[in-house]
Amino acid sequence: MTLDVLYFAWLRERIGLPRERVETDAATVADLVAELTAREDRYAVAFQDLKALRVAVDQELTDFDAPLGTAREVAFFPPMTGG
Amino acid sequence: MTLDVLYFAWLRERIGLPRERVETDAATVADLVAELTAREDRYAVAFQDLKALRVAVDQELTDFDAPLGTAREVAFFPPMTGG
Amino acid sequence: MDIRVQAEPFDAGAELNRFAARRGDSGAVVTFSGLVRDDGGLRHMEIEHYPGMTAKALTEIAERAQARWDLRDVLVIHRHGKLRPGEQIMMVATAGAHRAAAFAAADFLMDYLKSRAPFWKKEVTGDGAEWVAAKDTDEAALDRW
Amino acid sequence: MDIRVQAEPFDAGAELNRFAARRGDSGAVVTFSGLVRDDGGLRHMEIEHYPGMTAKALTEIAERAQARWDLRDVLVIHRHGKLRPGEQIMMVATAGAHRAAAFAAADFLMDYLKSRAPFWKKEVTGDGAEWVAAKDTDEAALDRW
Repeated sequence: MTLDVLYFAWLRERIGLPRERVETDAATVADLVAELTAREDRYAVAFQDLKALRVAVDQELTDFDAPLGTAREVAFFPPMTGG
Repeated sequence: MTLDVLYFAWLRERIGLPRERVETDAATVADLVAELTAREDRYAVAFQDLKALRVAVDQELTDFDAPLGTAREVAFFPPMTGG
Repeated sequence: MDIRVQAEPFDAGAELNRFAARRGDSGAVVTFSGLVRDDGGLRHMEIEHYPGMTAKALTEIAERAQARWDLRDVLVIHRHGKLRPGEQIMMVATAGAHRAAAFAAADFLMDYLKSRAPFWKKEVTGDGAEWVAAKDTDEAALDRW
Repeated sequence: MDIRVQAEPFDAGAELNRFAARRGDSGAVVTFSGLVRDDGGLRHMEIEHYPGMTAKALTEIAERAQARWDLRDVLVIHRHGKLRPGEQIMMVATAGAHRAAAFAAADFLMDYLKSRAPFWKKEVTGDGAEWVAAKDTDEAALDRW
């Protein structure tokens, strides 16, 4: 499947791009993270500590073990600091 | 001693005046209430239920057993409803 | 600290802007506005107060809030006299470096102002006039602090 | 309900007045304003957000507040982009018949907005730029509700 993968805040800066299209057969968010991490060092460094990251699938906050199903957009980012 | 005695809200309406000068030897607020109550029915009716009233001596909230000491102003009123 | 007791209307929005601009080191501003509710039957409200005591009581309440929380500034405005439905009765504002203090202090100010500041409300409807009764829950709210 | 995500500044006072006038049956209006603190060193703040998700997340949070408390109206405005010291970052307002609901709902909105709405703050000083770290206490604050 083809996913839009988005990065925000310092994660965006470390990976060096705000979004990309990813061809993947990942079944869960964690699988997708494993695929990205295997690609290049900058991904491995960025995703080093998953506890310091949050994920949204199709614009809903979820967990790293969430299934991707028919998802079209996955976003990774640090804990939010609004308000 | 001479006291200014003030009444507010429905107490003012029942007694029929907002303030009066009172010559008294009352030692406490309760003594003053007893004197006023003895005067006329409208006072007796107004002061019937002290639990429904509050008192301030020299513009500080206090209790009915507070001493009058050198007080100059005593105010009686129902529980406040500001805000 | 800014404490005002007045018969005249005030502009809550203008007060908020002035208050927020006054202390640039405040990150958090909380306001509470009390309005005369337009519930159909009410013609107007009359607010009586105890002129000699009112400003003093409000100042004491505001000082208590400032002693208890880390606040940059406090504003209290309370009207008396005749007020029509939709009009602003009163307003408090608190400014702090952090939101928790600003929220708690505004909540505290309202609880104390409700039961410890010498104001009495009378509601005038087509059927006559009636003094608003204090609620037991208002007195009980003070135990939270 | 009125939810706005925008780069443009807004006038908190004008928003309060408009909000308070909109529902005449509300006796109590609470606002929270978040401002860029002027602590000397800060040049400006940059707020990044997730455009596709932001309005949706804010709407969900506001709906949760409305389901939980008896509110007449809710307003949320949150800016993104470049903000200078003293500028308004965001504002929430709640209107209810009674003060307890208006206070609790505004406090709840702020706690959720802080940790569940997709905004990220970066502070730019003379020494460089740094992303603001989320506080453990912000996440813990959600357990209150």
